[in-house]
Amino acid sequence: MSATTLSQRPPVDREHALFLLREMLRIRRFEEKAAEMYSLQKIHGFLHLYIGEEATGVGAMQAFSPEDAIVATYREHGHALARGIPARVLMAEMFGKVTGCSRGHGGSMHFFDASRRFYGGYAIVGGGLPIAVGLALAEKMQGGSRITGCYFGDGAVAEGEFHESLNLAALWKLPVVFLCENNLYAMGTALARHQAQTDISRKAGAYGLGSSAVDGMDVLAVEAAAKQAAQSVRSGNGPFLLELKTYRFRAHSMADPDLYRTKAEIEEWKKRDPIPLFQSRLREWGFLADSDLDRIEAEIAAEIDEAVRFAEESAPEPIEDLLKDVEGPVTT
Amino acid sequence: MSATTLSQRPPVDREHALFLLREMLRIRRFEEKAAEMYSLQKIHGFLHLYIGEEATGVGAMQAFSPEDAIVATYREHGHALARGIPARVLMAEMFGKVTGCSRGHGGSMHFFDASRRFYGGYAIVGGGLPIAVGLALAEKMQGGSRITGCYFGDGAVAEGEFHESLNLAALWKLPVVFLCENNLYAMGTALARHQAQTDISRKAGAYGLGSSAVDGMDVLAVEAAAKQAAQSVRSGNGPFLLELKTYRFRAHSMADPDLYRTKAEIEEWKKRDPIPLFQSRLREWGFLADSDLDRIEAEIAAEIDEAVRFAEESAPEPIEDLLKDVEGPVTT
Amino acid sequence: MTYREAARAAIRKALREDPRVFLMGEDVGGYGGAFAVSLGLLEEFGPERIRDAPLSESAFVGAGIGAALGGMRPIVEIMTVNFSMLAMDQILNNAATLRHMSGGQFNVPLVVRVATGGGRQMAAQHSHSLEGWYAHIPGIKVLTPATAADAYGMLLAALHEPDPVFIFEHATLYPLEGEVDEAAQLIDIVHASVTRKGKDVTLITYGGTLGKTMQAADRLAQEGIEAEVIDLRSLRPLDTPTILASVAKTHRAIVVDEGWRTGSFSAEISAQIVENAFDDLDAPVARVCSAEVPMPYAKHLETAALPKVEEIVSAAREMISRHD
Amino acid sequence: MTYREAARAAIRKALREDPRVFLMGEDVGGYGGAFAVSLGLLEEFGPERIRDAPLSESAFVGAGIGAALGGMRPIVEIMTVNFSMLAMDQILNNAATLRHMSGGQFNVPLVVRVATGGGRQMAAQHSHSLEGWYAHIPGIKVLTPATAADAYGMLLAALHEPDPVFIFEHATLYPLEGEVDEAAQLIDIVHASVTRKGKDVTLITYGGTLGKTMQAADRLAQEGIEAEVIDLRSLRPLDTPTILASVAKTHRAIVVDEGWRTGSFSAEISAQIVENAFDDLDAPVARVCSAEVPMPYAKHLETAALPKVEEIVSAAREMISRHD
Ligand SMILES: Cc1ncc(C[n+]2csc(CCOP(=O)(O)OP(=O)(O)O)c2C)c(N)n1
Ligand SMILES: Cc1ncc(C[n+]2csc(CCOP(=O)(O)OP(=O)(O)O)c2C)c(N)n1
Ligand SMILES: [Mg+2]
Ligand SMILES: [Mg+2]
Repeated sequence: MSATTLSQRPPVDREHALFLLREMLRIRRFEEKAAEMYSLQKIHGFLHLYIGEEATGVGAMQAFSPEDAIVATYREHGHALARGIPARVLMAEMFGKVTGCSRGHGGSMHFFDASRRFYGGYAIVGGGLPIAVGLALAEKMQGGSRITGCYFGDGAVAEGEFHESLNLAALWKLPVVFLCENNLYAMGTALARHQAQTDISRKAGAYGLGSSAVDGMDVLAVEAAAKQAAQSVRSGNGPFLLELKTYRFRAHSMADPDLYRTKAEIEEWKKRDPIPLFQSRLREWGFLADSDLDRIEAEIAAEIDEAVRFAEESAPEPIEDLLKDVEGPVTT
Repeated sequence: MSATTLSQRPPVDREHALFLLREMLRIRRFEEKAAEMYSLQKIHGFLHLYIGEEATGVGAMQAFSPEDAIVATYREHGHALARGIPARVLMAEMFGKVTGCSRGHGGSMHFFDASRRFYGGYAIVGGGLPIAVGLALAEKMQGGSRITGCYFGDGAVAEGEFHESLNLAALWKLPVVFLCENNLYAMGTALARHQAQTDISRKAGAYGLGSSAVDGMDVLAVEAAAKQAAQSVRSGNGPFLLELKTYRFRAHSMADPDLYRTKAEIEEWKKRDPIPLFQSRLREWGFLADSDLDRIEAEIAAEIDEAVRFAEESAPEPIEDLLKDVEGPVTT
Repeated sequence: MTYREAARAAIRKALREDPRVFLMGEDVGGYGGAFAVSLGLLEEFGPERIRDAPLSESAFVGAGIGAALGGMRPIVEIMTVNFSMLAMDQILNNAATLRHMSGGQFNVPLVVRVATGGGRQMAAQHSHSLEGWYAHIPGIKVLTPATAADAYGMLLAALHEPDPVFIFEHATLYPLEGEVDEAAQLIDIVHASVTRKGKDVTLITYGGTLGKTMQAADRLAQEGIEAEVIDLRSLRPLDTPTILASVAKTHRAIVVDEGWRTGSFSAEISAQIVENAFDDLDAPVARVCSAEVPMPYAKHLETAALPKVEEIVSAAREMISRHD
Repeated sequence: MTYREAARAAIRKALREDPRVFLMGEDVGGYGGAFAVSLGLLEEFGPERIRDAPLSESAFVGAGIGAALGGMRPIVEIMTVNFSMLAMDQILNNAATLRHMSGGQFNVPLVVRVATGGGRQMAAQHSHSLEGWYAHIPGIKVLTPATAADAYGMLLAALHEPDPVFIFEHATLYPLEGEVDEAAQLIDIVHASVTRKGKDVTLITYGGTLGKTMQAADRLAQEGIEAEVIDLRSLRPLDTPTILASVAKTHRAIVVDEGWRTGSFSAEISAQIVENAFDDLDAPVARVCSAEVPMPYAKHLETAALPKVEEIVSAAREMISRHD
């Protein structure tokens, strides 16, 4: 263990730091397994990996209590895990099983969990923002104090719904934290090729709302920025736009040949992989020994193996139930 | 005639000044007549009067040459007249006659004139902006130097299409002047009740494009600002957002009981009626005598009387032609 | 009271009785509603519950979905169906899918009111009749009140549904008078009603064309043809049994629908009759619909484009004579 | 070549031959197209003509309309029909109306390519089949190439049309091989084609379900039932005469359509057959469509929701036995 000087005093306690590390690692390992399961054709359809972006999901989620509401995108494995949805029901969902978090109806893009106020998994880019605004509106009208966190990508910023939603939320001072995970690409389109003005947090000015940007590879910085944003929202200042600057190491989806960027660019960013980055800081602070890491990895491996087993062994929904969840019973 | 000191030297020559006045008066008288014809049930459907906003339409139109393209809204009588479309074909259009500028298919909201590159009259709020972007794109791809002027209201600023269109135009550096006629209301909804941040020209910052705002009751100021905006666009700097601050004296449409604002507010604004305002400056500069005004008014009255007569006497389109203009001949 | 007043009375009653209910849309407040449906409600309930929205159809319809998820009972007003295209993504991809997509965990008790239809010289961008598109979407209900009583009753009933309900109010109906029982229990919203009994031919319609169809039935009666008129009331779910029972009796059916003919909902009704009552039919099902043209402004052209009483009458006449 | 290569070859040919043509849409450039249709075109034609657009469906479809007005011949790619809801206002209210609304002064020579359909476990927001909605809109054409030859030929022909043409490419077709004559003249886009001759029953379909329908016809042939298969190719205009000619021969018709049953375009086809060939029919027109459910992800549920070969076969069997 290296000595910790005053100026280097860790900004977190060890327990929380290890928790954050574990959460990021859980996501990483979960997704590596998901990719494997996709190759084995256990998982189908679209699979969008979050690898490289774990710090934004995990860091920002710390700003929300279990009572708050979360809205996410099709790239939401990380958000769902960080929200506390068990890996097994997520894996089962991707296996198309009835034990999945959406009974196998949604797959990778549509995770839902009512008990954790995880409102999904939206696969139309920008489509989740109005939903988040509405959740916050309901909360405000009911006089509650819960807030809504809404994750979306840089690509969504170009959509009209981004604009309409931010204006609406700001106009009505609704308790939403807009969390833009700017990974510099919307599918194959680089930020500068889809945004005339590439500084996303600056767009908040058009709606007169508070905003900031943070290094999305630094989980502690993300956590701090998100907590500040959430604090501002909880204080009744209206919504806040937080830009999380990150990068995805994998292709857009398993179907993407990743032709639009250079290997060198990816390698450069991998040097800032949020997990090793955080690990080395933890080691510096004396928070992490090899044995800790081994233990954490082993626990995660067990969790994920169990998730796969659970998914594998679960039953599919009976075909007779195909139409069961389309509508509730007519009241009148 | 009062003496003109150096500091008061008129910024325009008399001929052009009288032209501007005449244009504004033509619009005013045309619309007063249209309102009358509506009461007489010669005109039906929606009729949105522009009265009070003549300086923005006339002033801004001076920045465009006949080769440029114009896109407008359902409140486009002023733009159409300022563009040079004869009053008679506009009146005939509202009378639903085949001699109308759209053969009676469009009515008040859908004036078109291909020969004057007047691309319409769009009645879905915000719907004209992407069209303007596309016209500018075509021009740029063809290597031409013509620009596009796109009028819309403050209400349109809330729509997603405003955001998407400005981003697209800025991203591709397209030659469009976005002309926002901010009359402080979207139907009955005051600006501050539909915009979280009410400074419209500032919204350009989100797209990194040039913008300015101008007193839309001052026709010369509007003309100057529009020419500057157009100049910037012609120089290849990409699009420009010009906010024209104005006010409508009449209700939103003939169907509007105008309950959402006070009489006092309207009266206050009427003190800044762009026509008397400009007239008194013209008189100050010695550009306008009573006899000039009488002559102009008489000429306009004759023009409009003739327009009504023309509309009245024109034939309706034969019913057999109902389906004629739905599609062109199939090529293959 | 008028259809307009009936819709207003229902909204008022809902607002009074259920604190979760609120009305949201463009100009529902200060302006009093584009069709004056909500006139006076702002004064009674204030701007939180009579909530003027910016011109942002996608955002405020989506916010309605979110608010419904969050425990409210929003009534969203989309000023006209023409503008609802801007919210179509939220409607089709979110409102209609959330229950199923979430494996039944969530539901969206949202009511959306939409003015619809032509006939007022509003031209090509303000005259659509697209209820049939909505009726294609699983997961939502599509109601088309044709009377003041239904304008009143359907709204209240819709607020008790667990899933999204779209109520299409034909704009020409607002001034029409009708009986409304404000003390009645919640009404049935899933069954069609037989508005006129007859034995010779079944005229099937809904919403804005019920009046024309009733007029046609009157005219036919003068000629000795007894038409049965069915007001569908709900397009989704569709009350096929009521249609089939009538056709079993009359052996002839004409569907009147203001949508453009090709691909309008009239086709679905025709197809269902044929599928279920082929042997009952003495003549092919006929349709009276709008001409396939963006609605022209000029009155004579608009009239030519819309379904006409005379067309219904002659379709019935022809059908009967075919049998002779 | 594959259907994908055929679409690409047509785009390339158009780009080479007509300087007014350009391709615009999300990820058509650097990514090569979500379905790899435009792979390699950026390198050949550069970013001006292979124009990546931001996620702004309404703006770039509208810009396509404007560019067409301005003298270009844009090919706009909407990545999938699911996202086209965001552009529906521009399509319905501008693209389709401008010619008529302007009294014939303007026209919009725009081609829009849209991937459509389910079957790839893409779940509730990525599996729609909404061609039928488009086919309801006067002022546009709706083409549904089911073969590589049509993927190639229809695009080139569409670029010669004076009005908007929507080309729906079913995403499951892209890898399929087919003959393409790259030297051929412009093909006919308004007529249906009889893909298999038969005398016992007419199977009518288009796009993504042509393959299933042909398989069903094969199976039926083994049972001694000779099915005639019609590939509609164009939904708007609809080639009703070809349908009627076949029904006059077979006296039976089944429509196969991947849309949700209620309100799908299959209903229109059924209605037109009944209106025009009632006396030819030995049995009611039948429909094989998708179940009325937001598309589930799980394979077995998705398969259950989509039209199946077995359903077509048994619908035909039943229909024939009815006659016996
Ligand atoms: C409205 C819409 N258009 C297009 C798509 C196809 N698509 C899926 S993800 C994506 C890129 C989104 O980029 P971004 O918002 O930055 O999120 P990221 O994938 O980078 O996390 C696109 C174009 C879609 N799902 N929705
Ligand atoms: C998309 C859409 N939503 C609603 C309407 C109904 N509507 C017509 S004009 C208008 C207000 C527009 O205000 P603004 O853009 O400021 O223009 P102004 O009328 O003041 O000139 C509204 C809500 C519409 N035409 N289009
Ligand atoms: Mg991104
Ligand atoms: Mg305004």
